[in-house]
Amino acid sequence: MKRIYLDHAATTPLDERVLREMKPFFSEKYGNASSLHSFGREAREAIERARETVASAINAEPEEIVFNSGGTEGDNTAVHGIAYPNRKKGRHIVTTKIEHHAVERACEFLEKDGFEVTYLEVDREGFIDLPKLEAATGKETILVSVMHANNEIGTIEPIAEIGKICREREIYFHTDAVQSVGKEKIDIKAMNIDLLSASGHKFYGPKGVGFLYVRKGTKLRPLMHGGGHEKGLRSGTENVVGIVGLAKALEIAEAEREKEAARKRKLAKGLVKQALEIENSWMNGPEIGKKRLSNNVNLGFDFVEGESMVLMLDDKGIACSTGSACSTKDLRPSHVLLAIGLKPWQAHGSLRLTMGRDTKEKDIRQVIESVNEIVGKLREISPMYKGGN
Amino acid sequence: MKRIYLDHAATTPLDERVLREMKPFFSEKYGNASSLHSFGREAREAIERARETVASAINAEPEEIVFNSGGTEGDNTAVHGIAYPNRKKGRHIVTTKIEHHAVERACEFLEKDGFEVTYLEVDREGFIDLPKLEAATGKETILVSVMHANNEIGTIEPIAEIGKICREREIYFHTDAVQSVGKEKIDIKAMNIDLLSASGHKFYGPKGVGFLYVRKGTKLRPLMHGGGHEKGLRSGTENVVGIVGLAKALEIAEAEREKEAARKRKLAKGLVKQALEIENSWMNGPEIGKKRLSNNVNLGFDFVEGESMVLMLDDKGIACSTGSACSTKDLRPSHVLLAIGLKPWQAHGSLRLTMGRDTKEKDIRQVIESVNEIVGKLREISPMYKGGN
Amino acid sequence: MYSDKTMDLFRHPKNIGEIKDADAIGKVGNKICGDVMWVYLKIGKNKKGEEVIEDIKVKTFGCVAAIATSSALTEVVKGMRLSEAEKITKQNVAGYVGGLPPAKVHCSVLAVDGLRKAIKEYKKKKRK
Amino acid sequence: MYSDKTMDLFRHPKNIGEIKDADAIGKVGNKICGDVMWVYLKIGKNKKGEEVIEDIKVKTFGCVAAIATSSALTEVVKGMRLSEAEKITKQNVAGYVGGLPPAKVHCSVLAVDGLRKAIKEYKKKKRK
Ligand SMILES: Cc1ncc(COP(=O)(O)O)c(C=O)c1O
Ligand SMILES: Cc1ncc(COP(=O)(O)O)c(C=O)c1O
Repeated sequence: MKRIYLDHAATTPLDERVLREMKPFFSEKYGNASSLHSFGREAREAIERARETVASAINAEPEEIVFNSGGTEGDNTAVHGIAYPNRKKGRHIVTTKIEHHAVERACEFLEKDGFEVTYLEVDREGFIDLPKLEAATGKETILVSVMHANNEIGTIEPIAEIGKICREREIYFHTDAVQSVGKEKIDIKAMNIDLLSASGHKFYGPKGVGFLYVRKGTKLRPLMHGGGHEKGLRSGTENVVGIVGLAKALEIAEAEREKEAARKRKLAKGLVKQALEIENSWMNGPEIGKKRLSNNVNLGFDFVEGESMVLMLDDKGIACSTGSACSTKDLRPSHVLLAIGLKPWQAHGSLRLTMGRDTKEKDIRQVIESVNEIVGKLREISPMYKGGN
Repeated sequence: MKRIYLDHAATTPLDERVLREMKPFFSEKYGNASSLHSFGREAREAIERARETVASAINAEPEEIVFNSGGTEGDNTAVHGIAYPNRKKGRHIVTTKIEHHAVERACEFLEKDGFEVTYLEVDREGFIDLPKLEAATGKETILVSVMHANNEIGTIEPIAEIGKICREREIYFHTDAVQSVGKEKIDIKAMNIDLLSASGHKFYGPKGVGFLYVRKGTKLRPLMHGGGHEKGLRSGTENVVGIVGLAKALEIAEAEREKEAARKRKLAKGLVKQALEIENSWMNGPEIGKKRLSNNVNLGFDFVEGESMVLMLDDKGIACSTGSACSTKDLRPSHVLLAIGLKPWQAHGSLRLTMGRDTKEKDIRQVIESVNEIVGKLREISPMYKGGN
Repeated sequence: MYSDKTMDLFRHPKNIGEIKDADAIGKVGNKICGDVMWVYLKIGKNKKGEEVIEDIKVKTFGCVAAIATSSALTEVVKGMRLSEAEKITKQNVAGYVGGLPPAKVHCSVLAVDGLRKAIKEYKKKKRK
Repeated sequence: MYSDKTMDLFRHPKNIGEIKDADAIGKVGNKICGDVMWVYLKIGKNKKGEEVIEDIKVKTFGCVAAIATSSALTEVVKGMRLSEAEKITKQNVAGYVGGLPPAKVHCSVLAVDGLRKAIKEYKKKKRK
């Protein structure tokens, strides 16, 4: 059975071109980049080239790029790394109700450690309100952390505007750009960003490697101490092959960005239009367009539960995800879907379809057909559909 | 020019057999292990298989293995992760003067945060003294962190004895086994270890992946918060391909462990014997045998400086390292060499040669010849040799 | 994550639907938690004159574990004496589907709750 | 890490050794820091009767940067008027070797120190 992968927000396959770039660094140029000898120098040069590629993709300086193990590490480093060394200035942090758990739980940890955190509400489409953000910041505020694009419903937050507000007030601004890097244009300088986290495996790069942009002069405490790698901001033997892969993946993503976004938006439009023909269905997140991640579609179906949908679709070779409680470890439905105002049972009936480079028109047709069939089947056995009896 | 790599303590090439095992997970079985669908389940199964392999190699239970990004992360997680949640019991930690920077600096950080750290002295060969360790621990002691094998001079510490002492006193015992995993037999249970850190790239596995053994019931705080992966002890999308590679690498290392150790010890003996024929030379660390890492040779040469030796050897295609200040970022010579009683200028004249699976008898011969020549050359230009004038 | 047996029961659920002239219906769960189950019972008598579950059907809004366990439970209790069916505990059900991941055990509880509620309902009606 | 020029000077150091009948020797550095340098000077006069560095040799115990910069410095000052050689600053030397990594600049200072000390030594001797 041909499988259709529509879970690119969870992770992506490694691009074959990326793997090719990585190959020499497995068993030939395998040196430790801290070593003085030629093996070490080869590794060092590869890392510094990668750093330049990454920096130029987001209009940063190479020395502002800190390679690490991924988005979770970047988010934790940013949030805790700013909070602690700047707490003399204040103990207040502003974030949103729709952040990824990596930011959310790093913040919750801080709350237990004497910090105060404001979680901004979002509207029905997932957007924060700029005046509310302004009102939330005060003299005590040391960090604003607002994600660039939401991983569940694709909402793209107005980060340039947020950056401007923060810069004017001299508050550090971190953005979790794990979902947007390689998909949305990012200009660190124009957007007044101080810290930005990204994860390689979300843009066809390798898993286990990411980067944190840290603006020059930022007072940041590292999460890990040790050999002083990455200017002391991230100790540990550098994952050379991972870093090389991440940079190549980003280079490719940037080159294909606009074309791919346009293509995916067209697919998304078709998908949504047909899906909404199913009765008692709706779309979560902003309308398809510039303010939504081009590859993200999030649908809701009344009377059915998401995990069951996902696994029935899986039986038909279609891979996607849901914000239903039953798919998570903690049995609460997606905090993002609740934050945009869905009732819990509506959140349970959500289906996230995130497209990739390989997604074709005909895949969309097949998905629609399958979703239609499965929703029908599950409703048949649902006591909530048409009143049961 | 054929290059001879004698810096396996810094990092190792990825074993071709390991790469073969990893291949399907780059672009085919690329799922996120948290996903419900078949791509996710493939990934999950691969990770759980890997966990079993790793657990069985060290006689642990699979659920006690936490995959992470490497040794530095493991060390930091262990040291900080025990210190903070257990500080109600006490604020004292015991470690040694020869730990890797990852443990050393994690401890130094704690000292600034209200903890007290005892750094145990070592003897001329690098061994800690068990009665001194016992004397150092008190009611306030919550953690003992002693490395299994030293990365510079190969000393293998008596960790089974340390484990016994700690278990009796109900003190958590962490060992940094980054250099010993795959080279020395480790039995978590027999050795009474509570936490153990390891790094894939030190035993022919991939860079950017490691594991932390955490004994059931250990009160550990994670370094990173987020999606709750790895039983909440290490959030972040799992590096599936890295984990698969690490497990395969460990499996191979375990299968070949005894044979390889015997072979390398023989090579080491020959190397040391011939090197010591050079006048004013000496060996650092314990004598070649069971109490020294089989692949580690550390030599000292009076009147010459290590970085110069390393780069001259590099010109001859030989890759190795030194504990000289001039090879480090902080301009202090190796704290390990100073801890075993070397004078600073002796530490500057150290040369570490760490052998690998590919190291052959004839490589050793060539190395000896080159070292001989280079030491001679550098002494000729040294004002300290034969009194200068 | 799920056993083959669970997945099989999920893919081919048994006794799904309604019983038009049910003797009792047990409605359990709540929409907020994301699982709702309605258990329909038809009670008859065996040769010894004991009350038995002649027919049982369920409707389930819930995850794989909920669907599979409700399906498994109906198979088990169909034809069973009422007195026996009452004794089925929450612990039994996970076993019927070849075990469940710890986080999912709570979803299996619903089926037992539904059955019990339906039996109670039936007894109450009879007493009137 | 090191420039090609630095590596070239390290591989083929110039003016290494001693001058048996040196007019002055500048001994600098210390063993503890890991670098020691001895600078030997032979002073002569040019046509105008000014003092010039007729010959210079060094012995270096130190890293690549120390060896390369001492070698580069000797090349630069050989034949130079003493008055001019005195003016060479620590900043100049890293330039002679095509730049140095920041952490290594301190190693290049030694060569200048050695030269200055040797010149001072020479002047002191002359005054006596
Ligand atoms: C928005 C967002 N932030 C952070 C992360 C965490 O990244 P990783 O799992 O690679 O650590 C993810 C993905 O899991 C994400 O979608
Ligand atoms: C003894 C020891 N501990 C910890 C580490 C850190 O491991 P990594 O650099 O893979 O994070 C190393 C190697 O660098 C080591 O040799």
